[in-house]
Amino acid sequence: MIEGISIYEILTITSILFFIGVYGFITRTNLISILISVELILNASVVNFVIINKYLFPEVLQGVYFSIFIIAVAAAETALAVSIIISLYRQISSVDVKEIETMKY
Amino acid sequence: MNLNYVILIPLIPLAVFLILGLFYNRIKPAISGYIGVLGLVISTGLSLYSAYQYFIVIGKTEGIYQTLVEKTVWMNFAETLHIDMGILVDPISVMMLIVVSVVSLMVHIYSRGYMKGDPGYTKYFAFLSLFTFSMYGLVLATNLFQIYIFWELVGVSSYLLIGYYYTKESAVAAAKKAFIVTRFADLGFLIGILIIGYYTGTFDFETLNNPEGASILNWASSSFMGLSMLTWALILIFIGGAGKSAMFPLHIWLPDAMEGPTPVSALIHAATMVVAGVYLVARLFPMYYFVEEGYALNIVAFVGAFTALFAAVIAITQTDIKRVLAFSTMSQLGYMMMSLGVSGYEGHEGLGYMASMFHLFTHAMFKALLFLCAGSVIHAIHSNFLKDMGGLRKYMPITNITFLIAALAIAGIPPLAGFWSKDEILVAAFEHSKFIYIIGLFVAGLTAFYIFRIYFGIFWGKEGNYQQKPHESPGSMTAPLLVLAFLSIAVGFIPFSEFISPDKAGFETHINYPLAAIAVIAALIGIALSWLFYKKENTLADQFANRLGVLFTWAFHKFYMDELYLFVTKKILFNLIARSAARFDKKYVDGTMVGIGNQTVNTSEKIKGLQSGKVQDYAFAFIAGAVILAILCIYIWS
Amino acid sequence: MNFSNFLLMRQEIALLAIILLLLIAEIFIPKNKKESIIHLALFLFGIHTIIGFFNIDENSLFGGMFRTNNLIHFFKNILNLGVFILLLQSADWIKEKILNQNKGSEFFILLFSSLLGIYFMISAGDFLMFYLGLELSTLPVAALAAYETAKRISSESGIKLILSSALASGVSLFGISMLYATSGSIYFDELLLTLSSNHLSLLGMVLLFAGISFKISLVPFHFWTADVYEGAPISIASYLSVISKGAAVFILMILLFTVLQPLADLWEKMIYFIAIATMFIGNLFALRQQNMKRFLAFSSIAQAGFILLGLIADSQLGTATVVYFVLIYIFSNLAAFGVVQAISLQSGKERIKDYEGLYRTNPNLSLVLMLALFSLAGIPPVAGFFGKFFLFTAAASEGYYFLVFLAVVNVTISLYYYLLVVRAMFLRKGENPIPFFRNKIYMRIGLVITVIGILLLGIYSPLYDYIYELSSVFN
Amino acid sequence: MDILSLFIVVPALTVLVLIFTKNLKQARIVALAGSLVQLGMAINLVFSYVREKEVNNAIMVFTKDVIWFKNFNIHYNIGVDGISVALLLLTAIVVLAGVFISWKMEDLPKEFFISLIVLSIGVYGFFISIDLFTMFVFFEIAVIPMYLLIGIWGTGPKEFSAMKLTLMLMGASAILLVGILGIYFNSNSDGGALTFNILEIAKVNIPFEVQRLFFPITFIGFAVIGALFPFHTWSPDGHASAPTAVSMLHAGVLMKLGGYGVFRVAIFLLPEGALHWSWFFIILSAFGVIYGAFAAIKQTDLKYINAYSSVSHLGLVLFALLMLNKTAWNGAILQSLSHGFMTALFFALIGMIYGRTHTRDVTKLGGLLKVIPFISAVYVIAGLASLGLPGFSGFVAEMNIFVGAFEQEDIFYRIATVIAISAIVVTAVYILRVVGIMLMGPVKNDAFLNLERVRWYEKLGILLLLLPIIAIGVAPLWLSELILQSLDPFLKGVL
Repeated sequence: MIEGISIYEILTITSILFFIGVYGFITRTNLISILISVELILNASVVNFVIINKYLFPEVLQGVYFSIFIIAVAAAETALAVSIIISLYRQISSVDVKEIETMKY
Repeated sequence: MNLNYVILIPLIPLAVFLILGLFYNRIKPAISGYIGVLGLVISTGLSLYSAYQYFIVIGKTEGIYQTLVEKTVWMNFAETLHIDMGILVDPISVMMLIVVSVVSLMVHIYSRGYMKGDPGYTKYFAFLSLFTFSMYGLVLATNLFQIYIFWELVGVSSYLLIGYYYTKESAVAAAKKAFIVTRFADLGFLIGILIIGYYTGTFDFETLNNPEGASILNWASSSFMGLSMLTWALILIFIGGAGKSAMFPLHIWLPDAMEGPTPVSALIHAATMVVAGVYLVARLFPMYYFVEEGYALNIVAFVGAFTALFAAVIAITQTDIKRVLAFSTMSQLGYMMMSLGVSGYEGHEGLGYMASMFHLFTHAMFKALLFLCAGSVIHAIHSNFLKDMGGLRKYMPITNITFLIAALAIAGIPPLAGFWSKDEILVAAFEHSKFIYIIGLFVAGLTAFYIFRIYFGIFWGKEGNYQQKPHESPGSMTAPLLVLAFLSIAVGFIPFSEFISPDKAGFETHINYPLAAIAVIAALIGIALSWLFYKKENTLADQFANRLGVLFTWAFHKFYMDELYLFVTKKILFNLIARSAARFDKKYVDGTMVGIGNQTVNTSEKIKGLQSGKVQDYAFAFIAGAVILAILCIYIWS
Repeated sequence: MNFSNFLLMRQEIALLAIILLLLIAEIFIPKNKKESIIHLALFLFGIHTIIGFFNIDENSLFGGMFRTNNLIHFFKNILNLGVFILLLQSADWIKEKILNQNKGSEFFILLFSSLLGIYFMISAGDFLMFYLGLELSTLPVAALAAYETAKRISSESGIKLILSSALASGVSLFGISMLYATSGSIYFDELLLTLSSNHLSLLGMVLLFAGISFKISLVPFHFWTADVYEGAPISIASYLSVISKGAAVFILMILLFTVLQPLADLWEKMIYFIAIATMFIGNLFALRQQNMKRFLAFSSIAQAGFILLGLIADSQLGTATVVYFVLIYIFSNLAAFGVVQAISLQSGKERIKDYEGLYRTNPNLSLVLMLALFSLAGIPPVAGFFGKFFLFTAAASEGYYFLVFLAVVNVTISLYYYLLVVRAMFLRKGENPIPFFRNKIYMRIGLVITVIGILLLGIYSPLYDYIYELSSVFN
Repeated sequence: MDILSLFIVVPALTVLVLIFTKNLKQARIVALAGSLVQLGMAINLVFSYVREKEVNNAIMVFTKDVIWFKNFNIHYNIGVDGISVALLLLTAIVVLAGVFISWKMEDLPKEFFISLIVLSIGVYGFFISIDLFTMFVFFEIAVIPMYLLIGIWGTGPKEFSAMKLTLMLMGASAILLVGILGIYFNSNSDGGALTFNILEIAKVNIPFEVQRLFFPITFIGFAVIGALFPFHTWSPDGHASAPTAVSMLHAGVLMKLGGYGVFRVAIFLLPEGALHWSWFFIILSAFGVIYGAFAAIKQTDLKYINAYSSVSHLGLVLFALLMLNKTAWNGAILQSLSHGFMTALFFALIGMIYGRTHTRDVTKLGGLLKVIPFISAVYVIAGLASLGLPGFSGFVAEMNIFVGAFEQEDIFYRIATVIAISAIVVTAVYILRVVGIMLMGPVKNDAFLNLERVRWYEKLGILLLLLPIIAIGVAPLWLSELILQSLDPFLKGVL
């Protein structure tokens, strides 16, 4: 509970965060930064869960636990993604998203 | 007293046909000829015997000749409507039996000589038997549908026989033409049958022809475009008859039909099949007479009269003797139709009817004779054309004499057969309408003229230049000639009106001397003219022709009927309709179906860009889709 | 708590045990005998599959986080069977990998963990379990997609898969958070009670739906499919198209029919349009594919579209037909992928053009493929026809005749491109057709099982009746 | 094993045996044996049907009802009435003839015969089904082998034709599926369970709106395979590309599924819909009759000519079915049979001519009567039969149709009927045209002078097809009675 700040502001922020993530995902050309945008998207929902839990349903901590799990999974996800990116980098020595368009139509 | 053995008359030729047809290449030609003749001899014997039985032994009961019917159901349409197969024996059918038997027998015998050595000898006799069978069936038919069935069968056998020399393009074309033209006419016939079947609920001649029967009495019950439905039906049926009997304007197939072997022309296209139309009208005469005060019958009369004149005029100008005979046949058939058309029903009223049948009978004899003579001439010099002939009388005496007899007969010189029948016709016409009488008379004159034109052209005049000396035909050919010649003289003395009349009662006829005299005079004039023109080589004919000028050329080209038909079929039916139908089908109907397929493939080609391979586009699509769905869900649907 | 309850998780535990065993085996099996791990894995999983068919009583664990019932159990068995066939078909490929690149045993571990994730996902009782299952089922597959490190396209497909799936899971999480916000619980049965059609929960539902649609590859969430299938090893493509798609369909069905039941009228509309879009897009793209794997990818998208016709029925009939169809679909698609696998192993050829004249050299393979394609196209008497017909019946039972009409139009289109392959195999002679070869025993068993399935599943009606009885649980 | 299921089992067994055959010799022997047995069963069925009908007056006899999918109330439910008996006989004969005609099938003989027999399984099943679902299943089984049959063993643009044919027919069947589902879900309008059973559905009265909606769908779904204008375009290409036996089977038997289905399903189950829509489809079919005939005139490829004449003849079948009275229906069934035999005979002969002269272009042929008399003579006979000459089956059928069509008072029907009748003249034109150009006239090409005479198996095939044509034509009563007595149930709906 933060004094003077209602849930609406925070939810607005998280939504903005979410869409920043989306925007980044769509516009970035570097795979790593795309990955970071994904993190933003995930974090938006993490914050969501915590806030909703705190503000609306403080008696049971479902949201909080959920957020912890999300963070853990996100870490795994990132690790895997990075490893794949590296293996790609070994072949084409580039992490540019433009490089992964050989398969199309 | 039953006449069930009559059923054998058609069945025997059928058996012959089957034997010859199935063991086509196992039978020796000579044998097959004998088989054919033998079958016909039996049938002829039976026919004559049945005639004797019917007219003499059984005779009239309560004043009229009874109609004997034996039939069995062949197919059911509905509860009431069904096709029967059977035999109907009454004066005209018996009369026709005799005609068909006699002529067919003669032709069979004749053919054994005429067709000797022909590769398709057996096939030929098979077809002849098939035709004879079908013709018997037609004659003995008990109902409209049976007659239609055999009607088609004689049509097809005529097709087969015209196209007998199938390697000749012209023969093939002629056969096709004959079949299709008659088929077109049969279309009318069929529709007529359907109408009658629907409105009267029966096809049976007995029921239909009964003057007190429902089908005749309620003719006015249904009408279409101001005429009774039955009248329409009768007109349509007459179209069918007109097609077979080569009435104008459906006559164009008959001249070409001469492509067939000459005996065939004698049998089918002179004596028997072509009179089927006349027979059909006669068969339905009560209907024609009573329904709507004989509206349809008048049409018959005028069509007949016009055809008689039309054909006679053309006959004068033709140079192919078989075609001359063909047009003469047309003209005589027109005569018969005309005479039917002018006939009444009761007692002496029915003179025209009787006369028509009489003429049918006599005509069959002498016209067959004419054709067979022509055949023997052609056999001798291998040409159909007058220009190659002349002066044959000393080489072919028998042919000469018989031809002369036949010519006199058709010209209507007493006491030969043609005279009697023709005289009756003219009397009937005179009593009915002067106009038709005048036409008839004029035609009589023309007939005499053109027939003697070819007679003189063949047997007199300057000798054609023959490669080898022409010789008289073998006995197998001359014997029939003599028989028919005898008949052409004799049959005239049969008291026909005793046996045949519309009401089947029979009546007395007395020769009407003034009219007879006029007719004979007309004929003599015709003969005299042709004597002048053609007996000796001279230019009178040509001068005369030139005098006539355009009329002559038109007549010579048969008034351009063939050209007209060609135009309609080739230009309009084939090129305009058929081809456009074919193209339309390929281009539009099929095009649409194929087009749908191609369009699908094109679309898939167009939209392939969506799958751009850019992961970020995918992400955008993903988000966009989600957002759109969200908007739809939140703002539109709920 | 009473430990006998853990028997409910029997399959999960068994699978976990198998994974551990394989890890240990990985350590102890000497380098030169590595391929024997294949036999071990096959053996263990075979046992697991068979044991799976002993039934389990319906109950839930961990306060409803984990639940199971006969249908779920049955579905897990279906998946087991599918995976088993898949392993049989990919055995030779892995062997070759082990021999040449001395890697491959991890294949089983990853695959099994993904399957484990699927287990958890479909028997999840709340969104946390669902989410964990989802991720666990996706991430290993992404690793496997990038398995052929030597090939560039393999890594590409890996990246495409992981990025897209990360996005998808993020979106669905966002949606879940909204559902949580409206109802204050992440447990399905509690949500069911409190869920109402306010804007927030609608948005939540849509986002969640999008996240799952991604795995089923419904339009417009399908774009990753073709590329990933093409790049990934065939076994993985077939795993994605068969197992994970089937599981996703199943869980989506569970969510729609239970949790989101209150919003039924809305998501039915949603599915209506998505079904149309999916069928048309999938078919239109499949029309012009040259590569067998891409071709099957798009065909599988179209199939997903057909499946939605069963979902839209929202009734016991719907459930039954969907499960039935998924079962048949698994067999048909596995058969198709199996043949593709075999051929590409032998000749490395994957283009439709290379299949020309196949019948004259390898009649049996072509027959199998033809049966599979006919089954996918829905031509009697093979199973696919019955599956499709019943799906349409389900849709028609709710009066969606026009949707059915569009569907049958699509059936016709799809028939066209399936016949293209048949044409290549049977009608064409081909200038250099693939020479005759005999398959190894595992591959043959794998194909034979699928063929038997294709031929019998449809005709053998008691199966459907059984499924129908099971499907009562959700309605 | 009941008498009808044998029609599925025996061919199935034949296929099983065929799978193990090694070469052409074995394959054709097996196929021959199988189809001989089938013919025997069909003939036996006719007699036992007549016997059964005396004691048992049900709509369908020899019924057998095994529940299949109980939740959908789908049954394997079979039975026959006079119509299906006749059509089964037709099928058996044509199949046997087809085997004879493909006696020398060099390329992949085993597969060829297998596909052929599978096709026949579908047809048999279709004719004996009482259950809509089973019927539909067999319908598609019958259609799909055509793709391989045409695609592998065909000639000319075979791939295109095969694809076109398959897609159009399967598309039609797909539309049909909607119709069937529609009927199914309205089959309990007066209580009771949903059912696919035709006889059950015929009892309930489906609401008029439903009938109006689903009749066109069902009708078109079936009529496409019955070559209804404008959905006939698969047939010319398909026939032209197909191998002889397949053309025979397809035109002779498969296209009959259309008329039969229209009758048994669309008209029987949706009579009010039929009454409501008949005018529209009568226009289409009557136009198709005359149009097909005219289109045939201008074709030069023998198979195209025959295909278009099939369009015309089968248009007549649909036309008659829509006249909605017993006589016309009887005619329609007879026409189906007679067209089946005739067109099969035609294709057989065309196949033989093509096999000898290696061309199907009539303008290149000529004077064949001289060189191959038997084949040519039979061709003439077939032609005469096809233009409705008395003494052949075509005449009987057409007369029934016309008389039946005339039972409709209304002027519109009259006009349509006259149009349809006038086709007989056009038919004569294109038949005689072919006969004139191809068989008669001088021999155009010296290569023809030493053509191989007809072989024994060809002769057998021909006679097999020729005899029924004549038998029906000469003594139609037994057959038309067989059919007529089965028509009453259909009548009650449309009165």
